[in-house]
Amino acid sequence: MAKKTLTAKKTSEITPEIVAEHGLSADEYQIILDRLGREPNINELGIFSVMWSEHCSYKSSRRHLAKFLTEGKRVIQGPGENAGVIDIDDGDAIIFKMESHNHPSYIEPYQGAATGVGGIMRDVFTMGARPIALMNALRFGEPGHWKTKQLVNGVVAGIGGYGNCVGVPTVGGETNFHKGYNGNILVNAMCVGLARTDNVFYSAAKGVGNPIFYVGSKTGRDGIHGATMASAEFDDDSDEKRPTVQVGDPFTEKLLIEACLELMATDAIIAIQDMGAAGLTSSSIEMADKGGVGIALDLDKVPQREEGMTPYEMMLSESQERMLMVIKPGKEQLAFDVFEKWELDVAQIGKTTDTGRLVLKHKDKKVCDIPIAPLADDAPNYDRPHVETSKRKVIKAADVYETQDYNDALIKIITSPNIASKRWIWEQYDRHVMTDTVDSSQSGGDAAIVRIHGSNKAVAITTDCTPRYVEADPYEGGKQVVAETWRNLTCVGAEPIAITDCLNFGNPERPEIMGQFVGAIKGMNEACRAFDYPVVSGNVSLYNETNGQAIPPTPAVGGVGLISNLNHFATLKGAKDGDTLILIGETTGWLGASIYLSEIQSREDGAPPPVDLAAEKRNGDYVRTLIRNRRVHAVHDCSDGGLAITACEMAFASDIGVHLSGATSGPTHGWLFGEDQGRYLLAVEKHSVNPIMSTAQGKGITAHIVGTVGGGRIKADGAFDVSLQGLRERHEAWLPDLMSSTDEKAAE
Amino acid sequence: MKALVYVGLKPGVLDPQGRTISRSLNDLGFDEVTGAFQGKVIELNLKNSDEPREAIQARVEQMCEKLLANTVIENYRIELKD
Amino acid sequence: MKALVYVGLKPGVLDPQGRTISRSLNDLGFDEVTGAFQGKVIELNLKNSDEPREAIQARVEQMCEKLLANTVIENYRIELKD
Amino acid sequence: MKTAVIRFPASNCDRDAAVALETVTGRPTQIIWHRDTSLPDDIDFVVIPGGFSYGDYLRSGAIAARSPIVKDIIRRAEKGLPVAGFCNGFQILTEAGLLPGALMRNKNLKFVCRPEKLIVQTNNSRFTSKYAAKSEVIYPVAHHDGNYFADDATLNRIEKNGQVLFRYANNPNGSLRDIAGIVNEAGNVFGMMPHPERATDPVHGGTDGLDFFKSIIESI
Ligand SMILES: Nc1ncnc2c1ncn2[C@@H]1O[C@H](COP(=O)(O)OP(=O)(O)O)[C@@H](O)[C@H]1O
Ligand SMILES: [Mg+2]
Repeated sequence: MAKKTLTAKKTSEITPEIVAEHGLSADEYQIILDRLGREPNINELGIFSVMWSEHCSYKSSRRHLAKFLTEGKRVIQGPGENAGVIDIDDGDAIIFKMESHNHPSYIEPYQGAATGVGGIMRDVFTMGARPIALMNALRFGEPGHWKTKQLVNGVVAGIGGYGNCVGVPTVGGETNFHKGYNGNILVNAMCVGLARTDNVFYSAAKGVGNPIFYVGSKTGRDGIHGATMASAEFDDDSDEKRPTVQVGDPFTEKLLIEACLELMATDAIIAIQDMGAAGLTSSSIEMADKGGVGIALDLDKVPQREEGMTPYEMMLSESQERMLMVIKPGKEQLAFDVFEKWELDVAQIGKTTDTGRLVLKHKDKKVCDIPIAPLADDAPNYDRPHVETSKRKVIKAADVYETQDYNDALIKIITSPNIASKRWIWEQYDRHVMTDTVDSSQSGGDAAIVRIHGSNKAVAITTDCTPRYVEADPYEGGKQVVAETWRNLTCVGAEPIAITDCLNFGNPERPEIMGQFVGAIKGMNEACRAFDYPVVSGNVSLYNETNGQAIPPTPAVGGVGLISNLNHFATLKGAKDGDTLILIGETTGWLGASIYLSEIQSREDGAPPPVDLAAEKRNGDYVRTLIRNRRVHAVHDCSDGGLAITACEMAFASDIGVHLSGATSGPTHGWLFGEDQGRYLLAVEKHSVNPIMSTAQGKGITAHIVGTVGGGRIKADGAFDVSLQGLRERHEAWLPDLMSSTDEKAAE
Repeated sequence: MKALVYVGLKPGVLDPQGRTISRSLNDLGFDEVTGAFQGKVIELNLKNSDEPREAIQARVEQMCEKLLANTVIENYRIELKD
Repeated sequence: MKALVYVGLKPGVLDPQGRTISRSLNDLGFDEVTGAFQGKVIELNLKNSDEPREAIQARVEQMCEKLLANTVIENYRIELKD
Repeated sequence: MKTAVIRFPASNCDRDAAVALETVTGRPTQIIWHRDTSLPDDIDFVVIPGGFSYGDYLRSGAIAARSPIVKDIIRRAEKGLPVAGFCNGFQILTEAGLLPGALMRNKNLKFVCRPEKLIVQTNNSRFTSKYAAKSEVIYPVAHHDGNYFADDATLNRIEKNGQVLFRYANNPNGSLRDIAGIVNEAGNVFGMMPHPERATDPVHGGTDGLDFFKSIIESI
């Protein structure tokens, strides 16, 4: 095939247009010129451009992320590596991270979501962990928008198609629909892996003259960022645009996991790094930079899927299912044997050097020779202007229209997009493979529970974000996001340990957006500190905008906790006939920014419920103690839709009716649908009621008896009275009904 | 009237399926196979119509763009048959 | 040399994929579609050989019987191309 | 009592099957790599686990069914060795011709994962002897291609022979005659889409699968 390759001569003609097409500002380009003392060639320019891209350099977010609490007594590795590592006793470590794949999923939902799952798994097993659970946090546009169903279909099939095949259970997640995502959906995937604390692998290359191995799939022209580079410059048949969407191969990923773990059980690996965004470029530079060494690669040795690939293409390709590693000298054959056993491509493509430079050879010519330190040290680090989001008015329940028909209101809310059952989604995910899933989306519960294989302990995992609160008040909303994950872990009796995050925002060059970002981080960080609940990994996704319209600010958080004894945990499933319902936490009837307001009143205004971190901690610690002392049958936190929805969800999961009574003062709609924070609904045996209430009082914790469990109806005095079965059917029907018109279209 | 629609991956798109098939044929002793690609054929039965062929072809093209092919990663080709 | 192998469901085997495609096309307003069937095309690259065409055809038939088609539910058809 | 589980590239229930076997037998299970050309001589029972062998490219189970180890499994099964395949294992057994019929894409074209109620059709088999006939059990399903198909003559024959061991109470995938699991005529090769190994520990939410393993183990 007659592919025109870029010649050295041509590359010396770096025009301002080419610089701009690479997303580099004139100032940034000047730094490159200063550092190199000459013009870069096209390969070098490409490498600088991806390393200094927002995605790799975090240039708009770095200084703000630095404020996060990142240390704690169980933290083995905080942000800065492929994933965070925490200690869960007995020599076991949990390694986890969340990442976005928003843009690719909008372009090609199936492959975009699938490769998102593949990418986050690699971040985890590259550190020596066997992936044991997947989660996902999805935001789609309005259900009625023409593109939404197709995106839901593709994304869900893609997540399932990848995770199911690799054989890692997808145990939970969250799904929102809102018009703010019509032009920019969010697909955030989280992976949790299990390793031994004494066998965690890092990415810092060490030593000089050590062999560098390339393993996995061959390199193709997938997802080359040069999208910005007119493709006509690269090939002659210009109507065949090169694919910019990566295609995933879960089969290879599965082999890669097994092969890497097999080699990791020996002492052959010095350093290892997956090739994620910006592929070979960022993996080699990160390994070299962290280890303070140089790297020399012979690009002719890189396994290639297509003919005539240029150095530029090889360095920028985002082909999936690839890893780079530094192997101990003398262990080369062992590495070859393991990867060949698993039928993976493997090649020794270079070695570490003492030059501190990245040197690339292609067809016996030097095609890149740049110092590595500036790529990292001189990466732009901007203090973008930001303005604080203006405060919204606090809305009193008494000033909000009160429905005249509570049955109808309950049904409207239970069938609203963000409350309705997501069974249609999670039944497409294998939740049981590996046979350690104790609880998953199946129960509609708060946190998934995954047993540590061969032990009697488990990790609890949750993902949460309430974008409407963050939009209303980034600071309070940021606190709320972290608090909700902490609460969800608490609900199952876990000790919350640490979080990962995926900060999805609009264009950071707009001060209002940057204001949301800064405000949310401030709130999140305060909550982290209040709970001693550090951030150990994360990801930032900016520029989520279409036609100047930014998505609602969506800092999704994934929380992980430990249940050290599986004899003491709770879910929302266990409520029993005759139980008493106790509500822990204070209810003021907060309807601002609530689901009631949006679904019944079509209003999205008002300040969001504030989070009292001290009360939150007090209440949670108490609930956790009750679970561990086996004083409760079922627990569920109050979140979207307030007490009424919490009670319905508990009733659905436990398959028994509930009767709410004993409202506190204030309007009924505020009592039932208000979204005050820091609250838990407990179902407890009669004889436990008094001790629980009096201990709460002693600790200064607000607790109310709010009803009973039993029968086949869902009732609230002076408000609704509907059949459990009927309400459940409607709760279950909304999403399948929405999808039914396209249901069978996914004939891939 | 029938329309045959052939849908295949665009050149350059990873095709793990094809690779696996070809390798497996080699394992079974079919050494002459040096590569394999798998695509779809969709056969459509169409109501008879008096419209000119080009109009029918254009309709089927629309079906491809809207549903039958994923044009981000796939190419298609249409054959009309009486 | 190339061999094109067309694999489709046998008549009488329910084809949910085909049915869904046809229904979805109708939903999208393509009322002229009265039925759809989805099959596979497998394109094989074969080493050049001096063997007679019938011999090559016979080898590809073996590939179909041994791997490419599941003859419990599928039919196949082979086309050789130079 | 020696049991073995076969591991293909991208098997993913191999460990799960081994754990279930070890729970029931109290002895370690051997994992056998797909490239091995023969089973150990003294093996008493072989499980082909679930997963996506070879990525399920071409057809689910098609490529695995032509692997060297399956050739030996066919040879040994014909001599009476008990073999069971779950999910992908069932697909492999049909592709290998050890069981009649084929498994097609689920009728609604979607992957489905949920606990399913099954009805044990007969306890007159080595794989179900510990169940009461017509009893209900719950095993999880998790598959994309579990829609069982065979022509009418075959269906009539296997029904008449008592080869249908499990049917779905609520058919999740379109399988003809609600067939969930079948055995070969000789009674030693069994396949089903649901996962009995995922119902062997209280943590799984149920232990209905234990009796399945006990049945076959005790018959040896
Ligand atoms: N995309 C998804 N993937 C997997 N499970 C999901 C997804 N979306 C929602 N779920 C599940 O549905 C249930 C309800 O979700 P959600 O309303 O977000 O819970 P809560 O607000 O109580 O934390 C949870 O068990 C959750 O895991
Ligand atoms: Mg929750």
